Formats: sequence, structure tokens, C-alpha cells
Amino acid sequence: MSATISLQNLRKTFGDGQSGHLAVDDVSLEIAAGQFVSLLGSSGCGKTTTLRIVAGLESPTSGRVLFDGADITHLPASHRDMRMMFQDLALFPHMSVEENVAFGLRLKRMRGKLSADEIRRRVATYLDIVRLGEMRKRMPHQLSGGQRQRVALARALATEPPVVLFDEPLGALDASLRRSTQAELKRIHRELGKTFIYVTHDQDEALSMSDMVAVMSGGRLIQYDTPEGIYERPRTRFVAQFIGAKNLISARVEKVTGSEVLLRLADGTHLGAHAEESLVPGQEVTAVFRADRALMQVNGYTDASLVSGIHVQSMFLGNRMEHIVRLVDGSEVTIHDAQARPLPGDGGPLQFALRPQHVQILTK
Amino acid sequence: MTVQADILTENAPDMRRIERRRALFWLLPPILWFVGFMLVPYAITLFYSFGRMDYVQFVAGFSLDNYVKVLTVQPYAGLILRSAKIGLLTAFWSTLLAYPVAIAMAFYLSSECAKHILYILVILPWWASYLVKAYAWKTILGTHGLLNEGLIWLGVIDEPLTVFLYNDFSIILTLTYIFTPFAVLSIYAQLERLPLSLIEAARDLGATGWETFIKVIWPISIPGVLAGGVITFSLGFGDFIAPALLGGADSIMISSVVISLLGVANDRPLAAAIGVAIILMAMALLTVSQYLEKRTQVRL
Amino acid sequence: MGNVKIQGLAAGAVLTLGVLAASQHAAAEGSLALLTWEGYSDDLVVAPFTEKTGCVVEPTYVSSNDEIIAKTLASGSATIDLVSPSNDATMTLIDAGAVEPIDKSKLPHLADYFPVFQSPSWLVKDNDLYGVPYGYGFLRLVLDSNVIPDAPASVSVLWDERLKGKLAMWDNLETLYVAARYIGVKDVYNMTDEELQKTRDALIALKPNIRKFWTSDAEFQQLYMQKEVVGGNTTELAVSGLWAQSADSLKEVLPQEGSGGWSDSWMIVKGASENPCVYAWLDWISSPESQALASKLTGYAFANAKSFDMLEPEALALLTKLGTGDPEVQKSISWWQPVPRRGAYLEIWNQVKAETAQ
Amino acid sequence: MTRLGSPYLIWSVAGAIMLFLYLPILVIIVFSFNEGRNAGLPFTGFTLSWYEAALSNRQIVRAIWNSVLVAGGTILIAVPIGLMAAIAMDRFSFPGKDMFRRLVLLPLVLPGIITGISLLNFYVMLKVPLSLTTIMLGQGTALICITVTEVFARLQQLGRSQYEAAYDLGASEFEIFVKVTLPNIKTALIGSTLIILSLSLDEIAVTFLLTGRDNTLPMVLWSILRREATPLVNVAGTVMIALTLVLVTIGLRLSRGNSGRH
Repeated sequence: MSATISLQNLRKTFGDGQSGHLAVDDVSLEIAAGQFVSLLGSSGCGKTTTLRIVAGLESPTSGRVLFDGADITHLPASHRDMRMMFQDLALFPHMSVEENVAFGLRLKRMRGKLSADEIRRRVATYLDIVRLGEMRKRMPHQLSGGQRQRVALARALATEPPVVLFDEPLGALDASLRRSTQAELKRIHRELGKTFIYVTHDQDEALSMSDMVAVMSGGRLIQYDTPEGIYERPRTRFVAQFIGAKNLISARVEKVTGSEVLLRLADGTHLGAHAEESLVPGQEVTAVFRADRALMQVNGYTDASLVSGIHVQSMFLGNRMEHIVRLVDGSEVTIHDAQARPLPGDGGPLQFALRPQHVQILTK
Repeated sequence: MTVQADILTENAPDMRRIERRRALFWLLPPILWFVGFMLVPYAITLFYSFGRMDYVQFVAGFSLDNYVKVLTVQPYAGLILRSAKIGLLTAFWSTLLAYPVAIAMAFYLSSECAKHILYILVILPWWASYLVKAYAWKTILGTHGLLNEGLIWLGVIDEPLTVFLYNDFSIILTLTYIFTPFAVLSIYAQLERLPLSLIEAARDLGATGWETFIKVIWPISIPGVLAGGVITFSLGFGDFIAPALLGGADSIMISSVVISLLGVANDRPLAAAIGVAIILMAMALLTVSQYLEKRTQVRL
Repeated sequence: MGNVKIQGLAAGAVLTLGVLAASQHAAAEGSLALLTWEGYSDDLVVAPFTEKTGCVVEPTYVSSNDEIIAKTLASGSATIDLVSPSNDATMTLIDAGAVEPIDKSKLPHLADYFPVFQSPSWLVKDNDLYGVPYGYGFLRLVLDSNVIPDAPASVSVLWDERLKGKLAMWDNLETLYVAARYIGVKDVYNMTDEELQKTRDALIALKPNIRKFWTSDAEFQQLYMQKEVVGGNTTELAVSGLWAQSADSLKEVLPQEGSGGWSDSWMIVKGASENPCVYAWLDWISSPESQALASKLTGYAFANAKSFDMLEPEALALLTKLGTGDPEVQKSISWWQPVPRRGAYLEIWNQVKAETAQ
Repeated sequence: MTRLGSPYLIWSVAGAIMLFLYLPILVIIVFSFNEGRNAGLPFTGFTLSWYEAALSNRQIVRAIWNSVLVAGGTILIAVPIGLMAAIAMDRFSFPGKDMFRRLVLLPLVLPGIITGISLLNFYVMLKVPLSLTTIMLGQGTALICITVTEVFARLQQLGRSQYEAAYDLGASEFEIFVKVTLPNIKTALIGSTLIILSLSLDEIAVTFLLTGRDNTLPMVLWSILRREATPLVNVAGTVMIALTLVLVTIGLRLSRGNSGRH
């Protein structure tokens, strides 16, 4: 079952021309068949609008949506081989669980394609997949939040679309239920091999479930990468901050050797780093690294650079210690020590080491 | 801190008593009002219905004669049925006309302001006075009215038609016209509760617009349709002005008979008996419609 | 907060009291509440009265004698001082004790009244007069002579097939009387059950010809002018009105079966004679001057014979043409009488109306 | 955009229905300027003289004022009582609640003339003279159900949590009402007031039997129509639309000015 989706230069403006609000701004994206792709961003970043354009619930102001190469930009939602799981779930309140799931199977366009037995079997299958077999006769208002999520999922899956769209469906769940539902979704994705496009504002959720993550901001696509790529190599300051890499150091490029870059920090020390794009010596950049990549054992590396600062404060976090360090230029960074060794004392000097591959350079 | 102390004393407030007091606070004025201005008047009507007139003198008693008369002697029972038929047709057409407007108002207007404006536009025709509006329909439907003139001008007909006015058609048309806003308001009140995402979900699952309507919107809107239908039915049922102004030779309704009984015939007991019969019918109608509304009302 | 609360409550209370007070429109000194027909208390008649006596007139208009009876019996003199029912309704009020006898000595103009109105049967009980006759008239049968050029002098013409769907008949027991006269009932105001049934059948046979039951003169005129109907039974007012609107082909049929006569009378609601304006009004409206004014306004004839002398020539000519002022014609008229079995009549009438026309 | 069907289709159907609702209104307005003596056809020429006649007609002006007064009184009766009944029904369970609910709705379902007779019998027995007040009481009783249904529906939507939170924080019943309930049901109250205003101004069936000395506009219009259907009635209809529109606009402005939200 192939189901590649390609978004080409999508734009969507709400309201009229000048006073209108640009919700989606030139978004292009390739989604391979069978992938689990998350659209990640804070509220108002255009991710839901993008999803709704893919679903056919909105039409873009310009740009195209291709499905296996065919232009479906203006095809109505009902004619697309995709189903959506809505943010508010949109369960039909006057139908039982079973009827909700069977809804898409009993429509006129399906007439002749599925026998009554077949429909019953399908409903049973998908209720089993979401583990709601016993609840089939219940009405939506008789279900718990998690159960309702699963009905909505079964309903979307029952028509066996190659693509399933999710609009922050887990937003209303509590943390533990959320986690188990995520695992469930991941399992179902693996078992069914469909293309999932998933909108969320939760970076943990996006990183843990997806094959690919598209980070969006202000209607634009900022970075489209694997979770590891996003996590390790954020392309912009925004992405870095959004996925929780808060340690930003101002620096100047001193030497460029391929993707290896040598930076010079405010205190004159050097820092080895990694860059995706070409840089010129003398350029002002921002270096970013994750707290857990800092090496507390500063001696014995050939490839790591040393960074020094003043220890400000420590916190014990169970499996690690978190230290806040003030650098010479006044910026504060956070580093983790996985072995949770206590430091000699507050206010003293502190050094840590960073490997070049863990230092990402941001130009914007 | 005194609260703590209170709990230990015997004067500690009892939750149930407070609750009862609060309930009474809200309930007592309406109950007194309804007893004073509804139950007592209805009881008086009931009292009259068991009596009889001795020429001009009312004689109290306990006789079911008036009820027997209402049920067996023409035209009373027949006219109640006839009025019910007019009411039903009024309700049917009002609902049919109201539904698209309510749909447009609920789902095709995104700004609150536009909804408010349409809402006002729907009830604005009420303000032109029933009688004046009914008279305007005469101007439109008459043998030489605007409709006939227009049809002749268009060449659809050569001779003016007399079928538009002074018959049940003109009565039902006028009643439908006057009461449609009620139906719009009650259907809209129900549709307004329906989240847009339900429609999107249905469309997304492959339903056509019509299927979405039949399988999702219509079932959920039934309580509103019922409520509007009950109101328009009742208003149509009890009307006596449209028959007088626009009705034909056989367009009499039960309310007109009630009025005539109160007059020179001065048969207040018979009028009261008809009144009581209608009150009972209304109670039955409400009971049934409440049951149906409860059954069809969905929890969103 | 406390202040706001109190202010809010106070404002609400003041508003409520204000509205209640404004609505409780008290019967002011020297005011007169009339329950009557439109036209009987028009400014033309009322203004000279108010000027002369200082009494302010507050009319409430009704559409039927039913309404007069219902409201008079319901509210009494607290609400109404005088009512002006027609001759088939007067006795109900008299027998119900809802009205007072008239003190003839206070009304010198009564002496000038036509003989039929001196002590008409519908106003007299135990030798007491209970009302002051006012406007009166004979019911007319009119048809468009273009449609029925050969109308016989009989009500039977109404049943003519050429009139299918073209008649407007009065929504009143008078139409029942017409049918009763047609089938030869002697005393149409005291019919037996059998006679009533036959009358009912005659009316049902008439129904296909009826397009509309009219309820006011104006409605009849409009029905005719807008060519919805070509005739029916109606009042002088409608006939003269239509003639004035150059409905020249509208001709009166003078039925050999006789015509009904209506006569309105002012009656004092029990207890209202304490209001000094009541006799002042009765004196004024029984005068020839006022009745001439009212005649000019309504087109009806009025009970004071001298009022005819004060009419403008055209108006007099019209009434003469209609024969209204002729005492001989007056005597030949079948004046409405109290109908003891009013309820039965009404039931038959409602049955006729409820019957579906073929 | 993906809704039920093409917005063009829906709007043309809804537009046609709105046209149906406004056709007679248009006729009324146009024929209020008719020079002839007839409220309907033929249209003989344009004149403003009927407006002059209507506004100098004491009876009509008085009746409009009476109608507005009755509508005001009706609102003062029906809105507070309906509000209380709605709150009681939403918040508490009490024996006979279903019956109470039916009783509240009964006047809406009952022909106005039956309500009228019952009240007339009542007034006659108590020897209460008929007046505008008796009309107000009749209309008020008949229209309570409008407020009840509107407000009750809103309260049900709101749920109990706000009320319970306020109760838990120690607010008195009155404080809860003023600070929590009222702001939330304001639009429902305004809506029901609007509907009651409209219905009261046009009420005939209940009013018919309860009229004393003073007449409301529909009663006067009826008597005018009986006598001679002149464009005067169209003028009255047009004036009522304009007048109510002004009243409602002022009302909405005021209420919006107070709320700050929306």
C-alpha cells in the first residue's frame, strides 16, 4: 500500500488579502508511505491548518497537495483516502460505539462493497485492535476519556485508509494515560503499516513516536528531520529551544575544515563544533549543545574542547545532578552529570568538556 | 475559625436544610405565581365546565353533559380535529422552511456578529403586527392581488386564479408565515450545540453532504424540531384570526367557536368544557413531547 | 457592592411600580367608558359632547354582539358605563340583570322617535325601557346585475348556480334567518328543532356559493370592489359605500320573504347611572343634531325621526332610496328579536360553517 | 468549507425563505405610502399623508404607548419569574419536577383564547376590573415559559461546576446569582426578553378577552381593519418595526456596553 504525500508550497490566508492572517506560509514536505510523521509546533504555528489542508477540510490559498503523485488539492475530504482523528474526537453522540465505528462503512459510496457480515467483522476487528471489544454497545457519553480516544481511532481506521491524520488527539488525557495511548498508537502504526500524520505541540510525544518530525513556527516549516536529527542537530535557535536544548553560546568562527569548525568563545578559548552549512571565518554564530552532552570528566580527551565558567547552583534530580554554570560572557548554561557526584563548593570555578559532534552551530 | 466552633455546637447548619431553603428561595415565587395565575383560573374553568346555564343564570353542578356534548355533538369534536389538522400542517411547513435558515445560521456563518444580525432578521417580521401581515397576504393572494397580477404579467395564466385566497391554503400559508420564526429559533438553539467537527468528521469518513445531514445532523436536531413543532402546532391549532381574515366559507376553527360561545349564546359552561378538553390535550401533548425530547436528546 | 445591590433592587421596584401605575389608567373624573361599534364614538359626534359637558369619552370597539355580551357580563360597570348591542342581544343583558332601566323623564328627545322605536319589544321588560335606540337598518340583498341580470324578488336567487363561489354572506345569525325565511319558517326567532335542521340543510346547500363569510361592512365592500365576490347579504353602509365607489351594476334585491332589521341601543351597565356623564351622553345621542352627525358619519339611519330633517340633501336622498326613514316600511321589516334558543342557533350556525363545501 | 453542501445552495434556499418572510413586510412598507384609501391594491400614488394621519390619530398613538407599556410589564413579570423557575429546575431536584416543567410550558402550548377565558373567569370571580394590568398579568403568565426554556437550556450547557465552586468558596445565594450565574446567562436573558417583547407587542389571543378601557395596538388595528382597511394599518405596522428596531438596538448597545466581553 503506497501512500506518499507531497505538500508543495502550501499557503493559507484566513480573512481577506491585506488584513488576512497568514496561517500557513510556503510549506513543502514529502511524506513517504508508511511513515509516522509529526507536525510539531506551539499553538498557532499553522500545523493544524496544514493537517486540515491535507485532510481536505480547508483549501489552501495556493500550493498543491499530491497523493501518490496525483493532485488532490481540491478534492473534497470525503473523496480522499485519508481519515482524521479530531482534536475533540467528534464522536457522534447519538450513536453507540459500534455505530460510530461502522459509520464510514455503511455510507452509500460503500454500498455493494461490503456485506453486512463484512462490516460487522471489520467493526469487531478494529474494536479489538483498540481493545474496546466489550464496550461496543455503549454510548459515547458512557465512556472514559481514554476509551473515547480509542473509539475515534477505531472509527478512523475502520475504513482502512492508507493515511490517518491526527489533530492533537491526546491533548485532553492525563500524563500516564497519554503515555500508554502513545505506545498503543505506535504499536498500531507498526502493525498496520499505514501513513500517520500527527499534529502535536508536545516535543516528547513527537520525538518518541515519529519516523520524521516537521517543526513549524509562524506558519513556516523550520526543520524536517528524523527525531535524532532534530534532537542532535537543531537547525535554528527556535528548534533548539523548542526541543529543550537551552544552552546557547555566542561565538565567532575561527577556522572551517569541511564540517568541522573551530569557534572562539568570549574568554578566548576554542571550541570544536559541527556545522551543516558552509561558514566563513569571522562570522558571528551561536553554538548550542544539550545539557546531557557535557562531559564532567575533563581530562583524557583528544577531541573535546574545554569550557570554563563559574558554578552557580546545583540540583539533585535523582538519576543525575544538574549544574548551572555562568560563562565569561555572562550567559548561563545547564549541564547534567549522570553520576550525580557532588561538587566541591558553590561559587567556585567549574570546567566541562564538549565533543565537536555535540556542538551544533546555528546561523539564524 | 468560628466555622470550626460552629460545627461542634448544636446549632451547626444542616446541609440538607440549607439546600431546601435555597431551593425554596428560587422555587416559591414561580410556584405561587403559577398557582395564582394558572392553576386557580384553570380550576375555575373546570368548575364552570361541570355546571350549566339556565338562560342567563349560571347553575353550578356536577354534570358531564358539556363534555358529552363536546365529544358527540357536531361541530365541536370535529372542529378540534380540524384545528389539529391545520396545526399539524402549519408545524410541518414551518419546520420545513425553518430548517435551512437554522442550518445556514448555525453552520454557514462564522462570525458571532453575523449570527446576531440574522437572528434579529428572523424575528423582525414579528414586529409588524400579525393583523397587518395577514392583511398584506390578502393583498398578495387576492383574485386581483400581486401574485395573480404577476402570474398574468409573466404569461403563466390568462385569468386570475381564485384558489390562493379564502380557503385552507391561505390560512396555512399565513400561519406558517407568522410562526416560522419560532421554528427557526428552536431548531437553531439545538443546532448551535452541535460542534462543527461532527460534520467534518462525517465528511472525512466519506459521507456526502446529504448523508451527513440524514445520519448526523437530523438525528441530533430532533429535540429542537420537536420543540419548534409543538409550538407551531399549538399556535396554529389555537388561532382564530387567520380563519376570520383569510379563511373561506368552511374555515372555522375551535377558538372561534369558543369565542362565539362566550358571546350572545352565553354558554360559558360549554366554552369551559372545550377549554378543559384542550387543556388536557395540551398536557398530553407536552407529556409525549417531553418524553420524546428526552429520548432523542443526545449528550454532547 | 451593598450599595449597588440596594440601588438595583430599588430601581427594579420603582420601574415595576411605575409600569403598574401607568397601566392602571384610573377612571378619571368625568370620563365615560363605552363598549361599542366603530363609528358610534367618532370625534365628529364626541367632540361637541365633550365640549358641552366636559366628559371625556373612552371607547372600546367590538366586532360582534358576542363580544359586547361577554365583556359586559364579565366586567360590569367597573370597566364599562355604556354598551350599544343590537336588538337580538339586548334581552340577554336585560335578563342577566347586567343593565339598568332608563329613566325616560331625563331624555326628552325620546318623544321624537319613530313609533317602532318608542318601546320596542327587544328593550322592554316589566314595562321598563332598558335602552335608547340609536342606529338601525335593514339587511340588504345585493347582487351584481351583470352576473345575474334577471334576479327574482326572492332570496332564492342566492342558491343560483351562477353564483358558485361568488357570494359573501354575513358571519352572523342573520344569514341563518335568511335561510329560514327562504324555507318558509314563520317565526325565525323561535324555530323548532325540525325547522333548525331544515335551515341548516338549506345553508349547507348554499355553501358552495359562498366564498367568504364577512365580518364587517368594510370587508364586504372590499370583497366586492376587489372582485372576490359579486354580492351577498349586507348592510346599508356597505351598499351606499359601494354605490359611492361607483359600483353601478350593484343592484338591490327586494325579497318577498322579507328582510331582517337591526337596531342598536345604548344601554346603561348596572351601577353606571351614578356616573353623571351617562345621562348626559344619552341625552346627547338621542338628540336629532347628534344623530344627524352620526348618520353623516356612518351612513346608517337613526331612531330620532327629526334627525332626518337635519340631513344633507344627498344623504337624505340615499336613505329615502333605501326606504329606511319610511314608517310603513319600518313596520313591514322583520326586526330582530331576542332568540331564546340562542345556543341551539349558534350550534347550527357553527355546524354550517364547519361543513366542508363541495 | 467542507460542511453540508455548497454554501451557494444553502444560502440561496435560506435566502429564498428569508425573502418569503420579508415579502409581506415589503408589501406593508410599500403600501403604507399608498395614496388611495385602500390598504392593498391598487397602488395609486406616493404620499406621506397616512403617516401624518397615523401620528395625529390619538387612538393609534395611545395604543402604541399602551402596547409598549404592556410589553414592559410583561417583561417585568415573565423574565424574573421565568429566571427563578429555570434556576430552580436546573439546580434542584424536587418532587413533581416533571409536572412543574409541564405546567410552566402549558401556556405556550395552550391556545391563547383558553388562557384568556380562564383568566377572565378568574378576574370576574375576584371582581377585578379589566385593564392594562390584567392584560399584563395574562401575557406575563403566558410568556414566562419563553424565559424558562431559554435560560434553562443555557444553564444546562454551563453545568454545575461554577456554581459549586462559588458555593464552596462561601458565596451567599444572592452573591452566586449576581456574580456567577447572571453574567453567564446574560445573553439568554437578553434573547428571551427580545422574544417576549416581540410576542407581547403582537399578542391578540390572550389580550382579546382581557381588554378593558385601554386597547393595545393589535386591538386598535383590528377595529380599524374592520371599519375601513386604509393604509393606516400599514403605517402602524411599519412604525412598529421601526420602533422595535430602535428599542432593540438601544437595548443591545446598552447590554454590550456593560459586558465588556463579546
